[in-house]
Amino acid sequence: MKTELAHYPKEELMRMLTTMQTIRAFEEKAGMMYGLRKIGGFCHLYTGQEAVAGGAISALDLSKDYVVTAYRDHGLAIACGMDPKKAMAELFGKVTGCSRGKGGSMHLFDVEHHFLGGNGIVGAQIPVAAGVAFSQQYRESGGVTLCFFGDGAFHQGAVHETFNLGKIWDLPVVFIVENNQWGMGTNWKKVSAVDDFSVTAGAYGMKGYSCDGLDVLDVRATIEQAVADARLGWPSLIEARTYRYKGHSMSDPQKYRTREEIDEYRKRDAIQSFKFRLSEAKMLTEKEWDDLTRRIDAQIEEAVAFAEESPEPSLEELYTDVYA
Amino acid sequence: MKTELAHYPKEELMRMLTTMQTIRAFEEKAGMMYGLRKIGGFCHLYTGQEAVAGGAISALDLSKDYVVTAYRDHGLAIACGMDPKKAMAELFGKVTGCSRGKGGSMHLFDVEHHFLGGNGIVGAQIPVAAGVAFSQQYRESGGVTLCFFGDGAFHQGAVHETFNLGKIWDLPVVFIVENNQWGMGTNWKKVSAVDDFSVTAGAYGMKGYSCDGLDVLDVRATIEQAVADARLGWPSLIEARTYRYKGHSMSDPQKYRTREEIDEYRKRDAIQSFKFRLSEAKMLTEKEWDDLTRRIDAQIEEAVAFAEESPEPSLEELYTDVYA
Amino acid sequence: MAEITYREALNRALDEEMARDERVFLIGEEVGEYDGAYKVSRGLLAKYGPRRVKDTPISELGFTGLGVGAAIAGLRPVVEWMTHNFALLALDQVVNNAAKLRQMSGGQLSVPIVFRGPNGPAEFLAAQHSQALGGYWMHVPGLKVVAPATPADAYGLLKSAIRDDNPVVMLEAELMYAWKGEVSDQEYTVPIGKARVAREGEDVTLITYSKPIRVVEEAADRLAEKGVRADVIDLRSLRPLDEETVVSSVWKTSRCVVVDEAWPMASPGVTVANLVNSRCFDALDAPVELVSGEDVPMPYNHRLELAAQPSVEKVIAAVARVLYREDL
Amino acid sequence: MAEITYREALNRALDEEMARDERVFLIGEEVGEYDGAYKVSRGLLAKYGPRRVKDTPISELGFTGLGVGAAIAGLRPVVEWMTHNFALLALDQVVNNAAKLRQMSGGQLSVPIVFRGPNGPAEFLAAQHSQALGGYWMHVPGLKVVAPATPADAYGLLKSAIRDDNPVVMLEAELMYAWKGEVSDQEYTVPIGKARVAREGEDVTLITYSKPIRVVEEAADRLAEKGVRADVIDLRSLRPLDEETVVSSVWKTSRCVVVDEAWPMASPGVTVANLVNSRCFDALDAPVELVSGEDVPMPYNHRLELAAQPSVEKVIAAVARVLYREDL
Ligand SMILES: Cc1ncc(C[n+]2csc(CCOP(=O)(O)OP(=O)(O)O)c2C)c(N)n1
Ligand SMILES: Cc1ncc(C[n+]2csc(CCOP(=O)(O)OP(=O)(O)O)c2C)c(N)n1
Ligand SMILES: [Mg+2]
Ligand SMILES: [Mg+2]
Repeated sequence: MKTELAHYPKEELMRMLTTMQTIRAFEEKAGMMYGLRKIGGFCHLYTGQEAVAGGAISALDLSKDYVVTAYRDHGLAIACGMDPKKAMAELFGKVTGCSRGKGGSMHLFDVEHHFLGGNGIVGAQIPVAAGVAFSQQYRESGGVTLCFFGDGAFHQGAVHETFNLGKIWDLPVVFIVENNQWGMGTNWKKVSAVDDFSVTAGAYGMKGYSCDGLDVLDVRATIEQAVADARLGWPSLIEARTYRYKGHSMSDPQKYRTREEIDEYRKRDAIQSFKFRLSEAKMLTEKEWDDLTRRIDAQIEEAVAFAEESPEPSLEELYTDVYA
Repeated sequence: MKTELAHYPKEELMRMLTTMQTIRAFEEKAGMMYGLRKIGGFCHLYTGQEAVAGGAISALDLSKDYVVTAYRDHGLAIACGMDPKKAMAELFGKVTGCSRGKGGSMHLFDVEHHFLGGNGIVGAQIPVAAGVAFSQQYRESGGVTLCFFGDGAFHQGAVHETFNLGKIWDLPVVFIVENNQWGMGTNWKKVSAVDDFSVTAGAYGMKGYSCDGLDVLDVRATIEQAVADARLGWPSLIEARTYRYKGHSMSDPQKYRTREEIDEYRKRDAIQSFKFRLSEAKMLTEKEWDDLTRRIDAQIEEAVAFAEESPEPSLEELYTDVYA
Repeated sequence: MAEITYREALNRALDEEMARDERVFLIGEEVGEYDGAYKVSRGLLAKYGPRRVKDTPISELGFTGLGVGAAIAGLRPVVEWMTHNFALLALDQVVNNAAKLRQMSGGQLSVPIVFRGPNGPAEFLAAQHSQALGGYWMHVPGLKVVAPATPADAYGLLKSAIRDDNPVVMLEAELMYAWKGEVSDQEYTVPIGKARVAREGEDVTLITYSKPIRVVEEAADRLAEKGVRADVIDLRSLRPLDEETVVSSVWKTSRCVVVDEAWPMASPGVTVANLVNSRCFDALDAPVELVSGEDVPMPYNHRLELAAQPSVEKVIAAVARVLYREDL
Repeated sequence: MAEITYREALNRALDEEMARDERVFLIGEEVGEYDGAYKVSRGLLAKYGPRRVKDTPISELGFTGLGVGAAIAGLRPVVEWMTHNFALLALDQVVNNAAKLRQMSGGQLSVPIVFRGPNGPAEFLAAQHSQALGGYWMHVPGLKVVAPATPADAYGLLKSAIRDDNPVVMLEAELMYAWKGEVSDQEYTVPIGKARVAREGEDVTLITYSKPIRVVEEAADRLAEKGVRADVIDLRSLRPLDEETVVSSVWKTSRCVVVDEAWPMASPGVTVANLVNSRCFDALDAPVELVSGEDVPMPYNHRLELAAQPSVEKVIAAVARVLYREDL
């Protein structure tokens, strides 16, 4: 079911478009920089999944809400408002990075923008997110925590323990499976007993929603509803069906899937189709789009230049930030 | 729904009655021996839950089927055919015990009778049981594994991981929650998001059954069905609603529940009501019952004498059985 | 000054810190309605209510991780593990999150959390319930680890742990909860990272932490009867380790026995033994002796169970070896 | 005799053992269709099919425990952990079940299972993915722990591990998979519990295991240029530990440096250092030096990452200290 454009003011729509396109541009540049060995190790790009971050985060009030995710974290960090400079510098391992060059791609954090990472152990962020929600409830802050994880993560025990805790304690948390259909080289259907994660909600007395993770407005509307519920103490589970265009991480040869499968999804590209809808509705001209992408490209270039020019942490930094 | 007595041959019915009464007598004696400090540490009695072991194990073919459970293991060990002598000697820490006095009450094992313990870490036996089933499938033995765990254990992550593995690999396993309504001092409803564990099966594409864990024939019939399914590669989840009469372990003051609650359940005592049904149906005379209990009491006395007279392991045993 | 139990000392510390700081809460299995599996939290639910004393399902990974999340988001959780044996299920959350979130975020996050519960063997509990697992926490940079051996230290160290802005793991012991000792009526804290010299002597240094302190003190008494005066050091903290107190004692005595109920390899005991062997190399008259738990899973049978643990006899025999004496 | 990689050596061992014994199967994340996250299991799915090469969901606790169950019920599982970092989620199944089921059952059960995967830092992976966790396994009686440092040992030790009736944990390393070395075309096994003397020398003993062997060998080369001849011992097994090979070397050299990429406390390295300090007390001319991983979570930045690990320079500096020389 398509959510009407008219449901949102134009600047809201433009904000979502901008977020998605910023993520796309950032990720494409990060991929290039990886190729140039400016970035090392595991680097998990978000390309293809932009509508999830774009739609979900736009539904929040980040003065009180929080976001927690796994290692595929660039997109959500940017959506929360992390300066792409700090993100790129972190990928470069520079001391100006959000985590002072100590975390790298998998461990972006931005406390100021309520983005709490950036966790490399599959599923380990799920109880942590519930704890953040617990704190919100305890402090009566009125805030909600969005907890993101992958289709692969779904089978971790932490999921079960946390869903149950979330429900019995009425935590203001929304669990979101970003089902990009692959957990590394494993198709989700091969390892899942069910073909719709949202039905699992019933086993915890939670509401379960599915949404089209390639349709930013569907994500937005679904998360809005879930966030409203969570504010009342009703946690829920959302499956956002999406797709990643790139390998699992930069080093993945991707023998497990076909070019055709990727192309099929690229035809439904979240950004392109949203742009198309906006144009159709006469809310976006080609000129506006060009201006937007140019502005974003410049911002990302600037981020790269910043990262490039920034210094590495000094050797003394080895022993800092370990203890408070 | 009551299963008809007529559904089973008399000797089968008598076997179930005997099993239940043997467990009851064993446990009452074990409790006494604990009071006399012949037994130490944690000792979790099965009293009240006899119909679960009596009904479930009678549905198996122990030439190929296996049973795995937690630390509240005396009842299931005996139902599988463990000699009460070996069980009692183990509780006494004697070298003639099933585990040579090294395991104690929580760690009964009887490989010959396909009873694989006896696990003290709540929930840890669940993946192990799936592994036993995996071996049965791999070896095409035709066998099935019954995996028992408590209502408290249900919230462990291992449950989720194992249910999923069981289903995606079509393992010949039956998961049985012995819901005795208390996990130590915690009422199950307080910590569970749902008030019927069997509904959880749906989250794994498994069948879920509930049965009356105080009605041995209901347990029997349900497990029979589940075992038949499991032999075809369809795992399932069964909730057997039951009750424990004694404290969680021998040292539990039980302030968390009322005398009345216990009395209420004692009125529905599984052994007494089964006995009553058999008498009503003229399948059991008072004399037969007296003979039976006398025989069982003698057997248990003998077990105590055996345990009492058996030697302790020698000090050299400290370093044996550690490595093969 | 009142004589109270180790259990009461912990309870008082919890109570005072909860009263002092609204952000402190207690979470774990049976901590509330049951008053704690070992009654450490007795009365706290009644006093502070279910918002601040949270009974959990049996979900160690979940509630430990939830504690970590609450800590990075402004609260100060005290996570009770019913025993450290069960905490192995939650180890990932401690090692990979609590100990690392500060560093991985470049110092943006703090993780002010306490993980506590009984550690080490009690009685008749067999292999899965009788493990001294302090080495698993001591190994990990980013954590602090404390192991009080007296009611006074239990009180003072728990208060320090709760006030610390880092994750602190605390090792208690089931059999210690009933131990009695003097605890000042005045409020105080014990600094993390300072050992306690439990008694002074010139002839040999005995080093331990947590429950074996009683074995060590009894051994020291018996040795004193034979004219051997022991310096007894109760480490109190395993991380950071008070190297100076240890080293300066052995420089004085030239002989050292380390007593640790953990298994011998990759353990706290072997770490301390090596510290002494290395840093007191020129002072030592004999290699350091380590009296550890025997290198086996704990048997249920009580005689074997006792044989698997450090004993007064084992400590005295080790002292005899470092003194090259056969008459002890 | 062919020169093959460490990866190929493991692959060949797996292949041969699966061919030899129908009960052997491989289970883990991405071991099948993906040919292994690090391609160790390349081709095995194609050859043995999905019954014997099981791709799992990301459920470390579940599939590790499932392996334990299969092992007590007649099979011989090889459990691949994508890395040891993730195995912390499964630690309970290894420590509380695999290591203890035999003893708790009074010898009724055997647990013939291998747990294996890369351990220790690779490159640019930051704190959660760069941990050398061998101490967690070495600590535990009931387990065996092996850590081959060459293709020849990788082959021979994996075969021994699979044939062993006990649970064996194997430490590999991502950066070692591409290492090349001679491996006999003939079938052979390497016994668990025997160290390898990688080179002989009289002046100092260098002891290590796993990946740091290259750092140690390069340090030994550089020392040789300065006339310092090192005995280099590659432990190969951490549990059981080949004490005799270690001790007899140090009795010869009187000087010892232990190199271990794990953190320093409660670690394999400190265990070995203490062994030498204690058992070679009368032979040592200097206290044993331990070159460990720095006591910090691993930083992402590459310079810091390198600084956090043992290096040739650090090893040479330690050798200089044990030789009391300033000219190295
Ligand atoms: C506990 C753990 N196991 C395994 C890994 C290795 N690993 C990293 S990402 C990944 C796949 C995760 O897939 P999914 O949850 O679907 O997230 P996606 O990468 O698709 O965003 C695996 C197996 C890990 N980091 N942590
Ligand atoms: C992992 C773990 N956590 C906690 C405990 C302590 N403990 C032992 S039994 C128990 C309650 C279990 O309840 P349930 O699963 O309902 O089984 P029941 O005792 O009722 O048979 C607890 C908390 C344990 N043994 N293992
Ligand atoms: Mg995915
Ligand atoms: Mg129960």
